[in-house]
Amino acid sequence: MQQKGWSIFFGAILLGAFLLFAVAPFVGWWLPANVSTFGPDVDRLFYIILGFTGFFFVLTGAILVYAMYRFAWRANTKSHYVEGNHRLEIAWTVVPAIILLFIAVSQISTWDTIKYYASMPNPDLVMQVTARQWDWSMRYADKPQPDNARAWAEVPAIDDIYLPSELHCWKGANVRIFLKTQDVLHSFFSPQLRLKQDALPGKTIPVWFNATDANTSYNAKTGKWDIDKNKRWEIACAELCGGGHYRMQGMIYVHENKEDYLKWLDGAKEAARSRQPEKKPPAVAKN
Amino acid sequence: MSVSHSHSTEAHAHPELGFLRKYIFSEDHKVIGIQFLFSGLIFFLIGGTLALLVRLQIGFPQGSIPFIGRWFPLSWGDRMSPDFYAMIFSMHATIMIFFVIIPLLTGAFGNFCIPLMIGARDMAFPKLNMMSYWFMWPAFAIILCSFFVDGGAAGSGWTSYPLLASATMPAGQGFHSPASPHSGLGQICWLVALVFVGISSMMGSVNYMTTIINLRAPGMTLFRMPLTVWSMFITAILQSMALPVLTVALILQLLDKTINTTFFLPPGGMSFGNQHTGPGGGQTLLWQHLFWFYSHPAVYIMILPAMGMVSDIICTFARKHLFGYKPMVLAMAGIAGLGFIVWGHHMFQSGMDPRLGTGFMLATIMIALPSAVKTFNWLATLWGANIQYTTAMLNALAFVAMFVIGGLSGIFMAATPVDVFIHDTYFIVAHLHYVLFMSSVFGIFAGIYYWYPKMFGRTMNETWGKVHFALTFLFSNCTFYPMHIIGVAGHPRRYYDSTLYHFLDNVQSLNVFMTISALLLGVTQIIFLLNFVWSLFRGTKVGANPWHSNTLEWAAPSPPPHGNFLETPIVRRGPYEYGNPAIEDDYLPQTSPQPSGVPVAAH
Amino acid sequence: MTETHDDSHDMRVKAYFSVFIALSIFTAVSFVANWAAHPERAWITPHTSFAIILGVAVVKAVLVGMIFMHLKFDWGRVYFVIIPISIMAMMMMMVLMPDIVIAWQPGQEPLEPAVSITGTR
Amino acid sequence: MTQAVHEHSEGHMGIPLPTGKVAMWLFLVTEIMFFTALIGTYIILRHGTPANSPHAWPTPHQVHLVEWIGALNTFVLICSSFTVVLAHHAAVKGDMKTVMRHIGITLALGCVFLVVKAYEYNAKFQHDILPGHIGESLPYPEKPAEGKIQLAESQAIEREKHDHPVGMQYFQRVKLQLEAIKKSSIPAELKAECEKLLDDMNPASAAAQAQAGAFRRPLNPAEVGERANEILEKAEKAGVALHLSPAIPFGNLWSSCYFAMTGFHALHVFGGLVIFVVILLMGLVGKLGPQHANMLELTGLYWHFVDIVWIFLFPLLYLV
Ligand code: HEA
Ligand code: HEA
Ligand code: CUA
Ligand SMILES: [Cu+2]
Repeated sequence: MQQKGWSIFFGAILLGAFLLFAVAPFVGWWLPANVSTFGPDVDRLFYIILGFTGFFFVLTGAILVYAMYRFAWRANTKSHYVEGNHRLEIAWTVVPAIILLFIAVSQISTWDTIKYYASMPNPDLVMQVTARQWDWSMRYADKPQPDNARAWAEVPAIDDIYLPSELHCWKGANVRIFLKTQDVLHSFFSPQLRLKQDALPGKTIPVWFNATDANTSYNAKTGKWDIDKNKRWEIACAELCGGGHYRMQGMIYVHENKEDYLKWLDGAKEAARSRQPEKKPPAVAKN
Repeated sequence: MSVSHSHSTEAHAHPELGFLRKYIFSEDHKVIGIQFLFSGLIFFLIGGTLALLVRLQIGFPQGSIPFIGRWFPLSWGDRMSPDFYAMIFSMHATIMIFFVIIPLLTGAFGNFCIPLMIGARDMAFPKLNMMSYWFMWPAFAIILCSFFVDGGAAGSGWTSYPLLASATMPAGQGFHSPASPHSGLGQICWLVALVFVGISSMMGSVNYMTTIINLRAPGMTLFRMPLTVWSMFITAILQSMALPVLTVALILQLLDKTINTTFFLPPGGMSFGNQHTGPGGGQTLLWQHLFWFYSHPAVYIMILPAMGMVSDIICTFARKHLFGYKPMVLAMAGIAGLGFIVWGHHMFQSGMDPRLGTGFMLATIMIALPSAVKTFNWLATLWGANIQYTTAMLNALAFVAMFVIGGLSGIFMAATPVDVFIHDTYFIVAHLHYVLFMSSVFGIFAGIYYWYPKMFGRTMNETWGKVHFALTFLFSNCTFYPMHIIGVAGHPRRYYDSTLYHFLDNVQSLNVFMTISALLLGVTQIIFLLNFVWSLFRGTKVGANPWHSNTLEWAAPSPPPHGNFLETPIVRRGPYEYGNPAIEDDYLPQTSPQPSGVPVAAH
Repeated sequence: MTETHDDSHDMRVKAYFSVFIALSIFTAVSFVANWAAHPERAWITPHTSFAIILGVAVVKAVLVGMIFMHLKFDWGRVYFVIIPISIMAMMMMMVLMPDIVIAWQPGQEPLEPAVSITGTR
Repeated sequence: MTQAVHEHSEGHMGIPLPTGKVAMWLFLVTEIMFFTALIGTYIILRHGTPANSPHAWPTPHQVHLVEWIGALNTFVLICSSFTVVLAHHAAVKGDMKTVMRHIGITLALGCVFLVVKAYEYNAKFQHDILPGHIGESLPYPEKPAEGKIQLAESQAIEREKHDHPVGMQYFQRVKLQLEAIKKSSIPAELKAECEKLLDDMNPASAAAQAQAGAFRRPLNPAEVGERANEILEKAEKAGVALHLSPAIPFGNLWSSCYFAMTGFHALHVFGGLVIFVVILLMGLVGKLGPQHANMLELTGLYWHFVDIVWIFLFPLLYLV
């Protein structure tokens, strides 16, 4: 009996593992909210894979535990003498092969949408984000679409607005970010936007997203833009970048519409202008 | 070309060697294997202790650990500083991978098993073999000393991505790094130590390949070799092709750090606040390519030997012929071959050309195929078996169960769009511990329990072995399984303190749970430690073949003398003749004469 | 010694010597090809010269391998080492090409590479 | 050094090659991958630099690399490969005297190779073409049109430090070098040129000139590089060697690759030479015999491999 006990032990642990995954979504240990246009695709693919792998997990686990139970040691018996079986080998090569091919092929178009430069939609809003130890320096042009955006990403213009770690955009806007780093590798990670991209020293990498939900509204009392308490969408850094890696936090502000965004932009410009003098690089004389 | 003296002339008349030659600077593959085993286990304790510190920090980010401040001035008083945290998880991973798993699998079991299992007297080049062990010592020394150099040991992850790892001040301004305090001397030590590990492994792999190619006992055709030997062979091939690339990468980074070359520094250099590197010109991404060109095959270096060993152990204790021997060998070769063209899956989000990502994804997902073949063959081997639940067998079965979990989580990450979300979250940490800890380490445990009698002539205590197994199996699942969940919730890895993030509020309770499990897991290992040491002196003595196994090593006495076999074994059949209905015993060693009435097997 | 070939020793020396001469000539050829493609002369295009030079290098390597390193005789016994490694070596270089060389670079984008180097000439 | 003598004693299985030779080939596999990684790195980095622009890869002339010296070294290695194979051949025939002679010649040729290499390295040091030393200029936006936005002269350098810190390192290096050159004895004309450059780099004197009416601003690192290159060119024509860091786009990367590749090759050559010395010593004490033909062949295999590596390094570094 002690022999068969082991199969139960294995079975219990594997069952526990299975149950944890089954329970997790219902106790809030699961994917964060999804507010990106391509996000549902990512989640769908995740569930497809979860389905297949879950199936194979249960299948292999069940066979293993059953075999452990059924074929536990009995004295004076012999095992079946088989060296193999060609048909079985072919079956369990071909069936997974088809499934795997299906999994692989189904990924391609979503990947294409998210990352290929050529398939990024025309931007409604362009910004440039420079990661550095340890914050995000967000640079906004004085209008949502600067002329020759790609060139603007390289050479700052005089009336740009810099904001540390605050990303502003509006609901439904195709946002393009030109991602750079000033020092080491960083990674722009927004769980809710299902977006992640490393910033690579020496390169400028285009990234895009389109948020489907807004979280920011104007608070007339304080005169500030407030984030909905239940919709705090953080930016995290997902590539080790030194001691401050864990606190390289940013915040995403999605305004209700373009008007709100422009209103915020005006305010930001105003604020920037009043900050200007101390911020300028060493004295500049105009004549 | 190193060199060996002939054993054929002195095979039966060994002059008594002094203690130093016999146990320290030994050229005997068994002693060298055991040396690797002991050093690997010692480093396992060090790496494991570091892991527990890592867990403590994540579970209780605001907690304090009194002794830390006393030992390591770099930490923040009683608490760990974030830099210190980076250092311990980097060194945890480095030690576990380069000083535990690889030395144990290829160094200890490779050395011990290969000559015995193919019926050779020793490795082809015993002196080279000895050197391969002693080249580990500079690495041991350097990696341990690096904890105490200025700035502390390396802290850029085990992957040591530039520029965090490689940024240096311009020529003549010392080895400080503007990027992180740990990227100065500590990083240099890391690089040098790994170069030594690499040289050691390279010597080993050339030796293994030559031995397996040319020193097989009469009758030991390639397709009569046990899977352990096959796996070691394929691993050695992987190593010999992949390691030089890592060596080059390490050397290039070393040059970047010491003489201001610019291989990984982009044009224009980089600025760190008001500190600046020298001029640049290179490509940051190049390191990742070179590193993963080695390190992806390396993860198979870290699993294939375990797979081979587990296959043999399963057959022995299932008392059953291996199901599908040739498909198993082909699957291993397939994993190895495919393993060379999938390295880009670690770089999907790295800024690599996304079109390459698609290609690497296809290759990566296909690597599940040979793994599937292996998994199903193991299961089929168990089907209809007569399983003896020894400790070794239990560990081997755990390997199978856990490898499936680890492998299946690999599919999520291989899928590029899903990886956008999953990359560098705890999902990856879960994956890598399922394949590395719960597969490779269980494979190693299985191997230790299995070959212990051959190594030392005594068995380990079975009862305590089973207690150790049960607790390890339980606690390791409790430690690592929830990592999948918090990974799905988006918990980034390498985070000193995740309580800063709103979206992670829910999962901190799981972090605490995992930390407690990990501590229990650590305590459990003490059982193993005591059992191992106790059995060295007090274990039950056993004869040559305690498990009634077929392979050649059990034909030699336990422990085998210098020169291994009293007479050269003649191999007459494959290694998996268990449960043959035509004979009385349920096993038929490879060397036994052909019993009458049994047709001679085809291979 | 396990040389199982049957040509006489003098034949071998002859073969060695011809290879030596061929190697020397080839070296000269690549040197000349480079010289002829120099912008001052431009007798041949840089591409032609590049092709010649690399072709010559490969031929030279094959000659050394085949004759000096006795691959001609040992091929049947070591090909299983050499073929995989050659594939691996070629592959490694080629796979890196698209990434480092063309990723996120002009062509798709309206601007020069992110960091360009200006004017010292 | 004796031979591995596991040659199928006791009817062992295996391929019909001496164990030593199998191991040697396997060792060469690791070496092939080693140099593949190095050469691959070079090719990739080189192609990763912007093509078809004036800022492409340095030409051999810019980095003082002389093609024919490389070709000469190629020839030297080819000769040595030839003599090694003759030595092995003689050993098979049992003619140990010839073996000694040929190994001796090989050793000498190997030394010649290293001496030539050393000469080349020395030239690099003389011209300060070393990793991290060479002027690499950064993207300088259009110079501001005179009169529009002008920096206060005395703060121009400060601004440079802020905007282009890495360029400033080159700036400082050249300054020190010029000061050293000023003190050395070179043609007056050149010296004047150097002094002028030094003066122009000095913000104080630039300011003084500006005071005097003519608008001047101190040079930025890119312009310093331009001037330094001009001076170097003149010095070359005059046959004077100046220790002055040039400005070469991607020069730092070039020299990194150059030193890494040729350095590791030279280390391998050196390793081969050590083996040859050992063989010669064995011969001198009379321990070398026909039984060592196998070892000579293995040595030869290694040496030919080193030769093949150079066969690729030479065109890649000097020609293409
Ligand atoms: C022993 C070590 C080992 C092994 C064997 C593997 C095996 C695999 N790994 Fe893993 N991997 C690591 C060690 C290992 N890995 C480590 C250490 C890292 C992290 C490095 C770091 O960043 O620090 C990593 C990271 C890693 C990544 C990068 C993630 C990221 O950073 O974003 C990816 C992505 O593709 C990946 C994929 C895979 C795949 C597809 C397999 C496959 O080989 C698995 C195949 C097995 C199976 C699939 C299970 C059995 C099959 C069946 C039961 C059949 C049926 C299944 C299906 C039809 C789906 N791994
Ligand atoms: C073979 C490899 C291996 C092994 C065995 C382990 C084993 C363990 N690992 Fe590790 N780990 C890695 C390889 C491995 N790990 C890698 C590659 C990374 C990635 C690093 C990176 O990001 O760069 C990583 C990262 C990593 C992290 C993520 C850190 C982060 O991203 O922030 C964590 C966190 O929980 C962790 C935990 C553990 C634990 C609890 C164990 C336990 O299983 C350990 C159990 C063993 C022991 C505990 C030893 C015995 C102990 C005793 C006998 C205790 C008694 C002694 C004293 C008290 C002195 N590991
Ligand atoms: Cu920035 Cu991590
Ligand atoms: Cu991988």
